[in-house]
Order: sequence, then structure tokens, then C-alpha cells
Amino acid sequence: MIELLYLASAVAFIVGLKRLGSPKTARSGNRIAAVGMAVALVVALVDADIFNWTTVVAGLVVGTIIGVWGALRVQMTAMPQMVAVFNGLGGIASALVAAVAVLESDLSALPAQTTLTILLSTLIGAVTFTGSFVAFAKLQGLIGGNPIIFRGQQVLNASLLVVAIGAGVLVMADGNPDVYWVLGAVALIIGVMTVIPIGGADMPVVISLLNSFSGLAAASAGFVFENNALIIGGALVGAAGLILTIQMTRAMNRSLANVLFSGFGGGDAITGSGEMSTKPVKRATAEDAAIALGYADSVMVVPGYGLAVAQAQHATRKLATALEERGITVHYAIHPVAGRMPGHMNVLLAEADVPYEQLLDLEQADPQLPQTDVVLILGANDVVNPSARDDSSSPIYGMPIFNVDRAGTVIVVKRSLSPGFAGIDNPLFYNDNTLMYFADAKDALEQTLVALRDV
Amino acid sequence: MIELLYLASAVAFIVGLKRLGSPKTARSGNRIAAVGMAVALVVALVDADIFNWTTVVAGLVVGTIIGVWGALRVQMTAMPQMVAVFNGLGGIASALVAAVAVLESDLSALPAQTTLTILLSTLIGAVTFTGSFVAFAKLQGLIGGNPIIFRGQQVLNASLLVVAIGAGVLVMADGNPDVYWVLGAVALIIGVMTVIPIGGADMPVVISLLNSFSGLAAASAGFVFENNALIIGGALVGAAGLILTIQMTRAMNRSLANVLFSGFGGGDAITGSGEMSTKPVKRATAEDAAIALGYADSVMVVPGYGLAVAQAQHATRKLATALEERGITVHYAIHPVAGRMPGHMNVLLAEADVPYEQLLDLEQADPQLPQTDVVLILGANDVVNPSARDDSSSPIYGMPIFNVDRAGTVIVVKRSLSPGFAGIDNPLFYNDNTLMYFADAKDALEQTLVALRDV
Amino acid sequence: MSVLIVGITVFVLAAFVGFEVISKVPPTLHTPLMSGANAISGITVIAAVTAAGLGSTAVAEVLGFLAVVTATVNVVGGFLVTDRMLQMFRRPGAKDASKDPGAR
Amino acid sequence: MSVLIVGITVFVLAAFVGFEVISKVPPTLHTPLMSGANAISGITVIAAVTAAGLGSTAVAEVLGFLAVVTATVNVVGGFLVTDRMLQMFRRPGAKDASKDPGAR
Ligand SMILES: NC(=O)c1ccc[n+]([C@@H]2O[C@H](COP(=O)([O-])OP(=O)(O)OC[C@H]3O[C@@H](n4cnc5c(N)ncnc54)[C@H](OP(=O)(O)O)[C@@H]3O)[C@@H](O)[C@H]2O)c1
Ligand SMILES: NC(=O)c1ccc[n+]([C@@H]2O[C@H](COP(=O)([O-])OP(=O)(O)OC[C@H]3O[C@@H](n4cnc5c(N)ncnc54)[C@H](OP(=O)(O)O)[C@@H]3O)[C@@H](O)[C@H]2O)c1
Repeated sequence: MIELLYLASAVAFIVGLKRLGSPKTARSGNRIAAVGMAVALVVALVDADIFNWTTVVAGLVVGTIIGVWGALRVQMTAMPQMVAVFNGLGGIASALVAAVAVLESDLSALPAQTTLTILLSTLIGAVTFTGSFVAFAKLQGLIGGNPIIFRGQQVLNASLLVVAIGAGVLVMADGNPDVYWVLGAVALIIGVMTVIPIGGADMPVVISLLNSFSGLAAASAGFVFENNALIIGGALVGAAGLILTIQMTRAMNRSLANVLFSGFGGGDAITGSGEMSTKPVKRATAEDAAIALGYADSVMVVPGYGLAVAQAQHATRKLATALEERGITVHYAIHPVAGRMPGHMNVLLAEADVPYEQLLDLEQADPQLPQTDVVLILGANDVVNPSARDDSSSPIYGMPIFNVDRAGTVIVVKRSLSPGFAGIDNPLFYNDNTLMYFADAKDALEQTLVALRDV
Repeated sequence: MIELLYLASAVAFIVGLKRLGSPKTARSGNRIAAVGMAVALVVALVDADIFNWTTVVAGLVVGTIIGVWGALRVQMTAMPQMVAVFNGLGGIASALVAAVAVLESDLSALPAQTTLTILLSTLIGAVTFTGSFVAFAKLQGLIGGNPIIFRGQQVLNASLLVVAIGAGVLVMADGNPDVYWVLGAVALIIGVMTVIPIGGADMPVVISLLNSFSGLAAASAGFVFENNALIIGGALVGAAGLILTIQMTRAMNRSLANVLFSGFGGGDAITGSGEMSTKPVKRATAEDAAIALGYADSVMVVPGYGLAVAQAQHATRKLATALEERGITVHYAIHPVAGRMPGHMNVLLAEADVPYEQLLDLEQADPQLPQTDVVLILGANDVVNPSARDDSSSPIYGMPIFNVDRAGTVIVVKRSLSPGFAGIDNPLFYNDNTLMYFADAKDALEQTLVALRDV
Repeated sequence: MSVLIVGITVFVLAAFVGFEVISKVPPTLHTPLMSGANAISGITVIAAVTAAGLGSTAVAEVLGFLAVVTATVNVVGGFLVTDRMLQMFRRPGAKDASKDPGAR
Repeated sequence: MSVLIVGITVFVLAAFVGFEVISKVPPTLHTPLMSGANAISGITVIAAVTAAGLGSTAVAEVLGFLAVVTATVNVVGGFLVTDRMLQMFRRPGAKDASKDPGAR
């Protein structure tokens, strides 16, 4: 019976995952999976012979409170970070479980396979933990988004790995618990070391990969406790997470290896900022923007991460409406990786009730640009950076972009010349047909709206 | 170890199935699955403690000989029948296995679940057996393709089912072996009764469904012998077969229920043949055909089952080449269900090295027909039957067809006015712009080729 | 955990794999795929050899023998005939088929 | 059949399901899907409660407690945050997303 209920929850996970893959069913899918989880948990509480209930219940309560609190107060723009945190906690949970198993049992007495799986869930769990939190820190801006690379890094990582494996072998050999803790510690360090050299812009990919890891950690914990629900759930996430990761890298047209080992996604910020201030740009005021927009026939709005930061979606909608009342056609060019999470822009603009027909994706919008009079770039940078097209030495070279420089006039609204997430300079800003309007996107839009009245 | 090898072969099945789903990998997929099977069989021979080796080896040898012989001598056009036979044999094998288990063990002593799975694999296996052979007989033309429907059929089938279930319950209750044999016998009858009311044209769908059944039978046998390789393999085929069946019915745009219970696919042959000879048709000779074709600018060839019967693919190619030398553009309109198995026409024409670019599928060819001068129909009937479009009472109503009647001239090459697989009359033949050239497709083409010289 | 439960778990998972593994298949491949799957269902040959192996009575032995024969025919014939079908798809055939899903 | 073997079998099958179940997902759904999958990986909470339950030494009990807390955060927070994300996809958003795969 117990087992059948576990199986049922496993099925719920499968169905949930499948439904999560398509927009219409996604939400129900998430809920189905949640129900499956609830069932599994209840079964576990009934099945496992629990001595210290207080600990368990207390843990559940505390965890629930933290989880709910975290999930509800996080802003849309901070979601990826949040997922990173949750994922890291899941990872460490598996590691801790393994640790308890070590404390409670005599390692040298355990059958080899159990020891092995204990080591695996410790290793993978710990790596997931620290790795996820580094990813969080990078996304949150607690540490710079740029790849942190230093001399002898490879060597260090290699030796760390050797130590970890060595420790593992030792534990397998003479079940010495002390060595086990060494392994755990090293694993934590490995997690940090493998993520810091990866650029902030690639963190979502990293998180997705670590997510797959936490699945594997759970599965190994399943082997330790001989629980199929764990094995199934873990294996599911392990595999699904991997596929998803690969799909993500494809969306940024990169390979997984390239993401992990190329130190891309933070670009060469130093030289970037070096050039920046030097070259001259055409500055624009609200009035300039209003005139350019007011007398255009067609306007293409390119929203980016900055729009999210400024929470300027409603202001954008207002300005667009005003322009349309003047008989100007307005469209929005939504880049697949604009913002900080896929669909970021769709979510924001949907929130402001922007008509769905006006949202164009890469394939639709780019061809229209040459016939577009004015392109209004709101806090976007990398996704309109021509060096992805022209400069084969650029770290984002090959990433599909909006070729806005082919449009009539380009108005860029951002607060400064500072780079976007890829951390690289943007030649677009120095073009003759580019006007730089330095301001917070929201303020800029509101002032332009005012100025538009007198145009 | 044993188990791991079984698992490996199960994985081979999965990979094989997946690869079978895409043209480039299909062949390798089939071979991978075959290897998996070989492994599993060897493991079984090693693992199972076999008393009478002679029986086993003899069985394997005889089976192999028959299998090879059958597979090699069957013609392309008879493949579906062959699959039906193989499938039926697989089904009965599972049933026989269950029977042996009954003979060798005391039913009343067995645990309930074992008895249940024994009954299941008997029931499903036996139904698959007779059902498949009826399908074979219909495809082979041993019995008429038309649905065999008689008064009280439903009642009979219902009562048969009741008897079967009743017998099952009895066996479960007091493990009486005699009742078990009754169940087996009834199951055999059920297989016949459920398939005879289905029209010949739908047999491939039925076979596919029975294929899914034989998978389930194997899986239940797996439960009886507590063998996971069997369970996995069986469940795989059970599920995959079901999906495939549904996809097949979609290709004929029908629902599975409609296929199974509508008595479609043989149509109302009586009234069909009733009308037939009465109405007048325009007869054509080789010369007429040659003239019509020779002075056309564009010709669309619509091959059908008759082309396969006449093995006229090479003759077709020759005529097409002759026409092209006259500067006439020739295309082939390949209907998804033309012939007797999906891809039937592609296979035939590929055999005659017809240039791939000239093969158009439904979506491509149909829009071109109104601009086509001459449509040459070679042994096709149902796929060009306008009543699928016009006559909502027609059994094939709703099936997508080539609207050849919208082309300039239609030349139909077939031996008589007799109906196609759906067993219904074809209004097309009586249209004013339709020329009926009554002959074997191959002869017709060769004579037309000769006649073409003097045009 | 009882063998039955294991069996059920394995069955359910395998069924899911079966459902998912068959995505949109071009009609050209329906028959070969059916035929290949059918050959796989011949896995029952494993049970057949076991059954035939333990047959003690004459009847049981005959039935076991028949089981082995039929299952073997299914396996051998099934894979062979599938291979023959697929053999017919030269590049054009294959190309065409691979185009098919896009077309529908 | 040893528990280990069963585990491996189940693992392999589940992995296949995981691979197959994620077909082409529109980029708009990458983040929610990742988040949902992450919540599922919190299944380790089952092991956590078991571990916390059998903790005899103080250390073990503390670690067990932490395991339960972290796992629960992962589960509860994960599902909640996913739901919040998906909530943002009103019809337009959804429509757009469902269109996406076609576009690429
Ligand atoms: N969508 C995804 O799934 C995803 C995931 C991971 C990484 N990424 C990466 O993130 C980047 C997205 O490109 P993007 O063009 O959308 O953003 P971006 O390249 O990161 O540029 C955002 C720009 O917005 C400006 N900005 C910030 N706050 C602002 C405010 N309040 N008002 C106005 N402007 C503001 C910033 O310039 P100032 O500071 O000068 O204002 C910054 O240059 C790409 O590199 C992509 O690869 C995307
Ligand atoms: N492709 C599949 O997967 C599949 C599977 C199952 C069922 N079906 C069904 O099969 C049918 C296929 O349609 P179809 O138009 O291809 O074939 P059809 O409707 O069955 O008609 C075939 C025609 O070919 C003629 N014919 C037979 N031998 C001939 C010869 N030697 N020379 C010239 N003509 C000959 C026959 O007329 P005469 O006897 O007068 O010559 C017959 O009317 C559809 O109903 C379809 O649903 C197809």
C-alpha cells in the first residue's frame, strides 16, 4: 500500500513535469506535482518509524514558514535567484541526510553500495548547495557578474577533485568517518570553484544544471534509504533538468560546454569600461525623444532588463497608447533572452495589458527593423549589441540580436553607458543614428509622454 | 548480473523503439532492439533452470526457420498480413506460457496476483491470436474485406465477455483448472468476434492495436514469471502500440472507437455494387490516354494499391520520362493511406528510382490539382473518391482525398468498375472529365507508352 | 518491498517511457514501427523457454514447445521483416519521410 | 532480486521518462519548468524526515532537523514560486508562449 502511494506520487511528478512543458497546462502541472509531493510526505511520516517527532514536526513547520515567506515576498525580477536558493537548500538536504546516515551507522559495516550512494549524495548535494548560492550571489549582484578567473585555477580545481575522489576511495576502503567529513568539506569548495568562473548572464543555465544535480543527489539518497519514490523523483529531475539545461543553452545559441568552461557571460569588463566614456555619444532629452517619436510612422519598442528594474511596463503602455492615438503603429520586439529569465518581458508587458498582437519575437521583429522609423530601446543592451554580429572576438559573438542599427533612428533609454549583463561595451550607443537618453526608464517615459503633448 | 543484462536489453528496446520513430535512424533502431532481444534470450537460457533442453532448442530452431522463411518470402505488398501473423503468434505464445504455468502448478495454491496475471496473459494472448489471424485473413482476401455484421452480434459478444469474466472469477475463487480452459476457449472466440465486424481497410489499425495487446500479454507473463525484462518490454510495446494506433487512425482522420465499432472500411458493398454497372462511363483506349497526356503541359500521377498489385512502378517511371522528354512536367501525388500500408507508394516508387522531388504529399499536391491538365490515376480508388468530401452518408466521409475531379482531365486506370478497399462505389468514374481505361496498370502503361510515339 | 509492487512500479514506468518515446511518427514509418514493436513484444520468448524448460507432463512439454516456436517466429520473423521494410527506404524514401511530419 | 538492482532498474526507467517527457519547451516556460522540477527534487524531504526521525545523537538530530528544514523550504517555496511565475502568464502571455515553438 505504502509503495503504491509512493508510486502514485511518482506518477503525479511525471504528469506534472509533462504539463509544465506547455503553457496551457503548466499551472495545473505544477499543482499536480505539488499534490504528489504532499502524498509522498504524508506516506513517509506514516511509514517511517520516527522517534523524535518534535524535531521532524519543528523542521517541517520552520521550513514551511521560510518557504512561504521567501516565495511570496520575492519580486518577479528576482525569481531566478530564488530558484537558485531553493535548489541549493534541496541539495544540502540530501547531503545532510547522507551525513545523518553516516552518524547513525558504522560506515565500515555498511554494504559497499550503500556507502557509495552515501558518498554520492554528499558530494553532489554539497556541490549543488555552494554552487547554487554562488549563482544566487552573482544574480543578486552580491558579487560581480563577471567570471572570476585566476592563475592556477584549473590546477586547483583538478587537485580538489583528486582529493575528493581520494577521500571517497578511502571511505569505501576503511569506512573512516573523519575522512567522510573531509570529502563533504571539499565538495562544498568544489561547488564554489566551478561556478565562480562562469559569467553572471549564464547563471540561469548553471542553476538549471545544478537543479539536475540536486535531482541526482535525491536519487542517491533514495538508494541509501532504499526508497523508490526518491529514486524516481530524483532520476526524473536529474534527466529533465539536463534536457532543459541543454534547451536553455540552445536558446542563447551556445553549447553547454561553452557555457560552463568559456568564462563567457561576463565578458571582458575591464577593456569594456576602458573604451566606454571616451567615445562621443549623441545625448537626447525628453523633448528630443518626443519629437522623434511623435513624427514617426512606425515605432518598435525593444524592452530589456532595465525595463524590469525600473518597473516601467505601465509607463511604456501609456506612451504607446498616446503614440497610437497619433496614428503611429507601435510594436514590441521581444528577444528570447531579454531580461533575466526567459519570458521575463512577456510577463512584464502582459502585466501592463499590452495587446498580445503587438508582441513580436525575434523572427518576426528583426526583418521589420529596416522599415521602422524609430526604435525605442528601454533598458535593453546586450540583445541589441551589434558586436554579437560584427565582432568575432566578442564574448557574445553569434548570439542572435535585433539589428536595430538598421532602423531610421534609435533612441536608447538607460541610466548611463555602463554595460549590460554580458559586461561588454555596446558600439550601438556611438552610432550617428543613435540618441542616448540617460535616465531611469520609468521617469524617461513619463517625461516623454508629457513632452509629447506639445509636439 | 542476470538482472543487469536484462535491464541492458530493456534499454536496447527503448532506444530501438525511439530510433524506429525517425526515418534516418529507423533501421539501426530495429537492429539495436534485435540485439537487445538476443541478449535477453541468451540470459534467459543461462538463467532458467531448464530440464528438457531438447524441447527448448528444438523450439528455437523450428521457430527460427519458420520466422526467417516467412520474413524473406513475403512480398512488400503482403507485409501487413505478415506482421499480423507474427503478432498473433506472439500473443498465443504468452497464452501458452500461462497454460504451462497452470499445468505445472496447483492453481488453488498460487497467490491471487499470480493467478490473476495468468488469466490476463491467457485472455489477452488468446484474443490477440485469433484477432490477428482474422485480420490476416481479411488482408489476404481469404475472407471478404467487408465488415461481417449479423443480428444479435452485440448480444453474443456481450455474453461471451460475461462468460469469460465469470470463468475468470471462478478460477480466482476455487482455482479449478477446467474452468481455466473454458476461459481460454472463450477468449479465442472473442478475438474472432471483435475483429470480423471491422472492415478490411482498417485491418492495419486493428493489427497495431492487437500488437499493443500482445505487449500487455507479454507483460502479464512477466508478472507470472516475476521477470522485469518481460514486464518492461511488454509495457513498452503495450504503450507504444497504443500511441501508434491512435496516430494511424488520425492519419485516416478517424477516432479509434470509430474504427473499432463503426463497421466502417468495408462500406455498404451491396448498394455499392448495385449502382455500379448501371451508370455510363467514358471508356478510353491507350491511344486516347496517349493523346490526352501527350498534349498536356502538366500531369499528376496518383498511384494506388493497384499499382502495387500490377507491380507497375517501373512502367510508370518509363512513361513519366517519356512525357518529360516532351517538356511535360510530371508529379506524383502520394496519399498517406494509398496502398495497403503507410509509405507503400513511397517504397514502390523509390524502387523505380522516381526522383524524390517529384513526390508530393497530400498538402502539396491537392492545391495544384485545379491547375493540372491531366491526372493519371493508377490503381487508386478510395483516395480519390469525392464522396469522402460530398456524401456525408459515405463510410469514408471526412477522410482527406485528392480532389482530382477539379483537374482538367482525369484518366483512371483500373481493371474494372469494382470498388477499392473501402468497398464503395466511386462517383468520380462517372464524371464527364473522367476517362476510364480498363486494364491492368502495367499493360496499360506500356501500351500508352507505345501509343505515345505516334502522337 | 514485494516482487509484485516492484513489477507494478516497473510496469508503470516502462509504460510511460513507451507513451513518451513514440512522438509524432511520419506515416511512412507506421508499418515498420508497428512491425518492430511487434518483434519486441516477442520478448515473451523468455517466458516461453522457461516454461518449456520446466514442463514435466507431456502436455505441458508440448504446449511449452509450441510457446517457444511461436514466440521465436514472432521475434525472428518480426525483426527480419522490419529490416526488409526499412531496407526499401533508400535516401529518397527516407528524405521524403523525414519531410513528412513537417508537412502535416 | 536485490533491492539495489530494483533501484537501478527504477532509476534507469525514470531517467528515460525524464528525458522523454521534456520535449521542446517554449523559452517562456524554461524558468517555471526549472523551478517546478527543482521543487520536485525536494522529494528528498522524505529521506529527511526519516533521517531526522532516527537521529539518536544530538549532532545527528541537529543535522536531521536542518535536513528537514532545508528540504521543506525547497518543496514549499519551490512549488509556490513556480505557481506565482505561472500566474503571471495571463492568456496573452500564454498564447504568445504556445506560439513560441512554432516561431523557432
Ligand atoms: N532572459 C534570460 O533568460 C536570461 C538569462 C540569463 C542571462 N541573460 C542575459 O541577460 C542579458 C539580457 O539582455 P538585456 O538587453 O535585456 O539586458 P542587459 O543587456 O542586461 O542590459 C540591461 C540594461 O538596462 C539598463 N538599466 C538598468 N536599470 C535601468 C533602469 N532603472 N532604467 C533604465 N535602464 C536601466 C542598464 O544600463 P544602465 O545601468 O546604464 O541603466 C543595462 O545596460 C543578456 O546578456 C542575456 O544573455 C538573459
Ligand atoms: N495505406 C495504408 O496504410 C492503408 C492501410 C489500411 C487500409 N488502407 C485503405 O486502402 C485504401 C487505399 O486506397 P487506394 O486508392 O490506394 O486503393 P483502393 O481504394 O483499395 O483501390 C485499389 C484499386 O486498384 C485497382 N486494381 C487492383 N489491381 C489492379 C491492377 N493490377 N491494375 C490496375 N488496377 C488495379 C482495383 O480496381 P480493379 O479491381 O477494378 O482493378 C481497386 O479499385 C484506402 O481505403 C485506405 O484507407 C490503406
